Amino acid sequence: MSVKSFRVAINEALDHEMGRDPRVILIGEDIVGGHGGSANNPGAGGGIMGITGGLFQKYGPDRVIDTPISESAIIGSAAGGALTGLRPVAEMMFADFLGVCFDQMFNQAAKFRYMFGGQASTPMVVRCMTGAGFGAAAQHSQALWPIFTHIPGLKVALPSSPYDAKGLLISAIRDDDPVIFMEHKVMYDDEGEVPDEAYTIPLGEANVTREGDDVTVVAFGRMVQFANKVADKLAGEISLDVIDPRTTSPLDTEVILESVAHTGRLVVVDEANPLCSLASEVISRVAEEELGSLLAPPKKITAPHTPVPASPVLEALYVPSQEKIETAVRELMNG
Amino acid sequence: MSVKSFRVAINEALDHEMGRDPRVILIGEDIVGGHGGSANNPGAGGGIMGITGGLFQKYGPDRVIDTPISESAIIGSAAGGALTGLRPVAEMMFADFLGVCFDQMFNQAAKFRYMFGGQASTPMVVRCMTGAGFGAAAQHSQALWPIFTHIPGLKVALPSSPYDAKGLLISAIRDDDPVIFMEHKVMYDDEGEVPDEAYTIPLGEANVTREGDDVTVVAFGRMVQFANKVADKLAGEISLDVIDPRTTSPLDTEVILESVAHTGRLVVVDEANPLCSLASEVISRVAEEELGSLLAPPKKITAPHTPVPASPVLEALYVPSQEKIETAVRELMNG
Amino acid sequence: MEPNKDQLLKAYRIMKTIREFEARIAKEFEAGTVPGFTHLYMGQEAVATGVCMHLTDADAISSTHRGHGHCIAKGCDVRKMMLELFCKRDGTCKGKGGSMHIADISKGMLGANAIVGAGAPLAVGAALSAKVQKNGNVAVAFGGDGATNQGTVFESMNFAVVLKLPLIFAIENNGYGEHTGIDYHLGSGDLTSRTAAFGMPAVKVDGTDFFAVYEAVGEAVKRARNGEGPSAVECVAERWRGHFEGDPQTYRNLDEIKELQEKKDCLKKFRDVVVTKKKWLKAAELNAIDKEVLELIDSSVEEALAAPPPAPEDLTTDVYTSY
Amino acid sequence: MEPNKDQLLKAYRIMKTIREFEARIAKEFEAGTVPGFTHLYMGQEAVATGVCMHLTDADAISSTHRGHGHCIAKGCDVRKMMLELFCKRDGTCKGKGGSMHIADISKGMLGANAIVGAGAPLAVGAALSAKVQKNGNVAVAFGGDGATNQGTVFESMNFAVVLKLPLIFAIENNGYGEHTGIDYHLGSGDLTSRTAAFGMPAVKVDGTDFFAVYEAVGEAVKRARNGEGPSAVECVAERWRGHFEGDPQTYRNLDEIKELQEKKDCLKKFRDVVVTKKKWLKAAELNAIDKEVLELIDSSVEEALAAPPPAPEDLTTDVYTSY
Ligand SMILES: Cc1ncc(C[n+]2csc(CCOP(=O)(O)OP(=O)(O)O)c2C)c(N)n1
Ligand SMILES: Cc1ncc(C[n+]2csc(CCOP(=O)(O)OP(=O)(O)O)c2C)c(N)n1
Ligand SMILES: [Mg+2]
Ligand SMILES: [Mg+2]
Repeated sequence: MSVKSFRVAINEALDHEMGRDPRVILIGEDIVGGHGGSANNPGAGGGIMGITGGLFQKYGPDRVIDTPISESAIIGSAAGGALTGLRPVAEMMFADFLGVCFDQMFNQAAKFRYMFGGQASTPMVVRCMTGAGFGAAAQHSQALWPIFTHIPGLKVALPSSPYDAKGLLISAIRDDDPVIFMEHKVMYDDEGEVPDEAYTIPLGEANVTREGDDVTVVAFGRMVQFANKVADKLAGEISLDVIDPRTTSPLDTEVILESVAHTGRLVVVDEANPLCSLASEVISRVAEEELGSLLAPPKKITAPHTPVPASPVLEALYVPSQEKIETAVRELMNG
Repeated sequence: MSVKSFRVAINEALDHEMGRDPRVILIGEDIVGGHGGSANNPGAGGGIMGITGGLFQKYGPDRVIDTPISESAIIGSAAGGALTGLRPVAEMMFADFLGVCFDQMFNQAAKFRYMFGGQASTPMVVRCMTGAGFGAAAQHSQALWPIFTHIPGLKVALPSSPYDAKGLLISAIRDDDPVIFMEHKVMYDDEGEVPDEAYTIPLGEANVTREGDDVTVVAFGRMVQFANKVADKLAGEISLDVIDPRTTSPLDTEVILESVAHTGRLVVVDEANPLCSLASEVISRVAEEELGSLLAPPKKITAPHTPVPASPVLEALYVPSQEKIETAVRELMNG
Repeated sequence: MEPNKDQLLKAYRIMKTIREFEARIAKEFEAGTVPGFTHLYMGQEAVATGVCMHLTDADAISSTHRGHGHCIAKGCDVRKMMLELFCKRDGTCKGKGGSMHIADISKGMLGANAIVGAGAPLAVGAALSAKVQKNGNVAVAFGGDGATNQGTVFESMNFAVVLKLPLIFAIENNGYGEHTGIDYHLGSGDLTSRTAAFGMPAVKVDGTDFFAVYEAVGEAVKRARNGEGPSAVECVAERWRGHFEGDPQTYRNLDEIKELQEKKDCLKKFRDVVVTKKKWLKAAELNAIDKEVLELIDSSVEEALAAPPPAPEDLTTDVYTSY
Repeated sequence: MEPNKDQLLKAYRIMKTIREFEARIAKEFEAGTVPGFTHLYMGQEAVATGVCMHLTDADAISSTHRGHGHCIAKGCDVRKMMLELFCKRDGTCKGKGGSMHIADISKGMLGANAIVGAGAPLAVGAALSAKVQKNGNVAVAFGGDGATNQGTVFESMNFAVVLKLPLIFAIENNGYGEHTGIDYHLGSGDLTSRTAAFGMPAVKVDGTDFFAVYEAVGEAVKRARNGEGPSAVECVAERWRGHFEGDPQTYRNLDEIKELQEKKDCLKKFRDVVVTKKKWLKAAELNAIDKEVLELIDSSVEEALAAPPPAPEDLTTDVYTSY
């Protein structure tokens, strides 16, 4: 156990699983370092964010594979590879690039098992960067987990800490279904305790990051950090039950419903766009199942229904903030 | 005014707008008849469903354009054309094909206006077939409007009758934003009164197809027909307020909230998959805004979280049914 | 690389099975017993056969919406296929896939595919799998002329060359993509040279001539197994039926088809070579196969018609391995 | 098709403006005043310039993540561009687009684009628009070597040939796609011949030689305006900077760059031709431009640094024309 960054936690998860299972391979753009694993290439940087650094050197050119800029072929490689004995981990760099390879995920990998009547399993992971806060503008900052969550056949993991990143990624790689693994780009340098050895966090089990009695705050991904800070700030005054679902598909509604049954108040915080979002999903489930427990109307804190602006000033307003969470919590207590 | 099919209603809308505005062009696979408008081609069938029949003969090869099987180039044609003076109507045949050209819609057309600081408008329509009930299986039967609704910058129309199809399509073509126009394939032969002349139905205005006091039923697309039938069947016993939002983006929540304020009971019927769906969206809005009016937990009737099965037996179970709507309504009244 | 007698009999049996399977489906579709969309392979039988005769169950193929022939050639159980086309519970895919998604992973048949061009990236994946696992397997991406204009197919071609994958692109030029003729949809005029420009050997053969396909693909498979990378074979074999069953084909002069059936029937041409010209087989041997095939198809259809549909609880199974 | 004196002065001014714009952005980025991702065009100035000198404001271009040079060459206001790069309210895109989405529709600059390969289909649309409206306009799709492996680009090539669109593919081969060398990512070894195989004229030129680019693109634009369809010009001009600012370039021998700056500097080469060899212009004329350009850049940056950011209410405007 030692303090490690989110980046290192991911690298360790990949390293553990590659060491453990020869069927695990990595494929993506520049993940070796840009020259596809010529053994004498001096700079194998491990992708533009350095996440896969060192793995090519350790596992060689057959298992860490640089590709042309052809995302459909990358995801196809993973999906077709998964049907034929591999457990590929594809890197899509930015989740926003899903647009050029969406079919391979949503009509192919996600649906094989069902279309083929249970014959197939498709053990693959697609790692991608998500989220705003980097000044990366409309096409490099999106959340997009609502879209993947909507699609039957996919699983979606959304780690909020280095510890969760490692454990969820190991679970995702060992899982026999296609998993979209979303890494918030602003969190790569976040640090936290991460065990050196391999460990798993089950997909579909929420984590209660703060226990409390007054207001349930369901937060996704990076927003968990904000919610925790608000909980800590308000401690003694208002007590928050902060729930990090950790995966949006499967979504652990049980923990959420139990919490709302206890607190009677709900805030959902998500940096994705609002329409047909996880925030809507969570609130609708609570309305269906725990209507009687609600002491006040639930509150949604999401990005607005707009693309992500380039301007950092606007971007800061785009992303939900601790202030907004705090205000919502106070309104619920006073309403 | 005369009785016309959904198919004819759409053809008429296209015809009116092409006649009215030379900037309106049609582009897609086989929409001429497969040989790209060689004037002496005997069979210009107008697409595999015959929707665009006769338009090539009337408007010629520059305005009704057959293409290779290259959906990204088709949607790019529409988006790039829209930026440079055209008002293209692209046909994507099946909405399911969005996967191979999703980027052009969600990162390009949808975001131009915002990314370019309001300089651009992108007047384009993407027509596509949606929905189950045709035995067309997992990759030709999807609903997908939740995905498009999630994306800021897109508008989404979902006509439930021949009358609405014509009026909404004319509005969509005259609209300066990109509109996804979703035609339910099972409805092409539905008939209804459709005026001969051009008329518009505003995007974002719900239609109350049945007025009632006991239960609000919000239904989307083809499900409106089912909801109407249930309303008619239960008339005298339970009185349903059936709301057809007609567009899912913008979504007319006002009419829904008013109705629920009046009835206190809500059923949402949607043949899309359930997670992060319009059903979730509607229920969450009601919970946020009209919690106090709800006499009972709202109910969702959607497809299950599965791909669409090929078997017609299973497909019939997949799609929400009148029976399910009736049961939900009765449960609400008895709960 | 001449096929031996067993192989000839096998090839004939496959082609004949495909022909009769499809002919019968056409009838059943008209009768309304087969649900959904169905695209038939008649006229192209020699392609799937000439390709798959080189493959083992461990080799993988990705297929298309017009996939019945690929299934049969790859060794899928015809009875289970028939059950699947009728969407019955004991079908290859439990009735959940139907004609457009029929698959048999155990036979290396990675699925018909209702998205044009989507099979190519999947075959890339299968070929990559073989390369990584160093098991000597190869993969074949079947795809139509129309599909070659889909971005995914182009990407797959360059990708396979860059990674030197054991992959064969079996391009079936049947003259049309849906209603659109290749004379219209192909800007370059020639598919084989466009493919070769991606940096792999590409040849064009008569797709109604089993021997031509067999030979060209044999070379390509040999290269692939030797670690020499991908190749492409364009097989020209025009479509006998409409794009899908029910297509009125107003875009086509129907006399075309009569002529094809006279001059471009792969079964006739095969018989002509093996019985008449080369005298490798006797007509009686082939006639016996004809009879067996017809019986197989008949009994398969009978069985399929009588078989039970999926059970209601099947609706929600097989989405995930765990959830 | 030799440029006249005014054109020569204009070309030089554009190239120099791009060079200094980028050099200054590099500094500002390091200083932390420019937010987001920035990809610089240094080394490739002659390409955008040689292309856009043939275009009017009514002609459209689609651009890439490396789009500043395309903007300047297409006539976008440098002060407003600078404001945009600093994400200020009076920028070309009100500070909402930034470096990766900078656009000026009134100038026919349809936007930088952060999705590799996405510009090509948009240029197809612009070219189609010109064809349908019969206004004699043309469109140019700028795109990198790496982008040519994206399916959208291939689709656009065939599509443009089939529809005979007035479109020019300006392919900028700068040796790398991100960290990946073209020696690795291009299966065919040669980009121009792969492009030509789509059925259009394609030529390869030295992209650091303004005159070579200007001439080749001139031919292509003429063809397009004459209704003869699309063409492609591969312009070879290696990247001087990292992929994005901040890229440590560990994958590259940095001596490469020094050599490029000595031997492949389009400005030096241009001066060499017009001042030394052909004596079309005097050094003093160019030096005067240098001075003006530096002043323009300096004052633009000063203005941009001092300018106000977008107002909070701007966050939710410009999503729709009506909603
Ligand atoms: C992405 C996508 N676009 C369009 C279609 C509709 N479609 C189905 S088959 C087909 C024609 C395919 O032509 P080709 O590849 O030549 O195969 P063939 O039908 O001739 O066997 C089309 C356009 C589709 N299924 N998927
Ligand atoms: C679809 C997509 N894939 C990957 C990326 C990440 N990316 C940004 S620029 C780039 C390299 C592009 O190379 P090239 O086309 O040669 O342009 P250059 O950067 O050399 O100008 C990559 C891979 C992206 N932005 N979009
Ligand atoms: Mg074909
Ligand atoms: Mg490059």
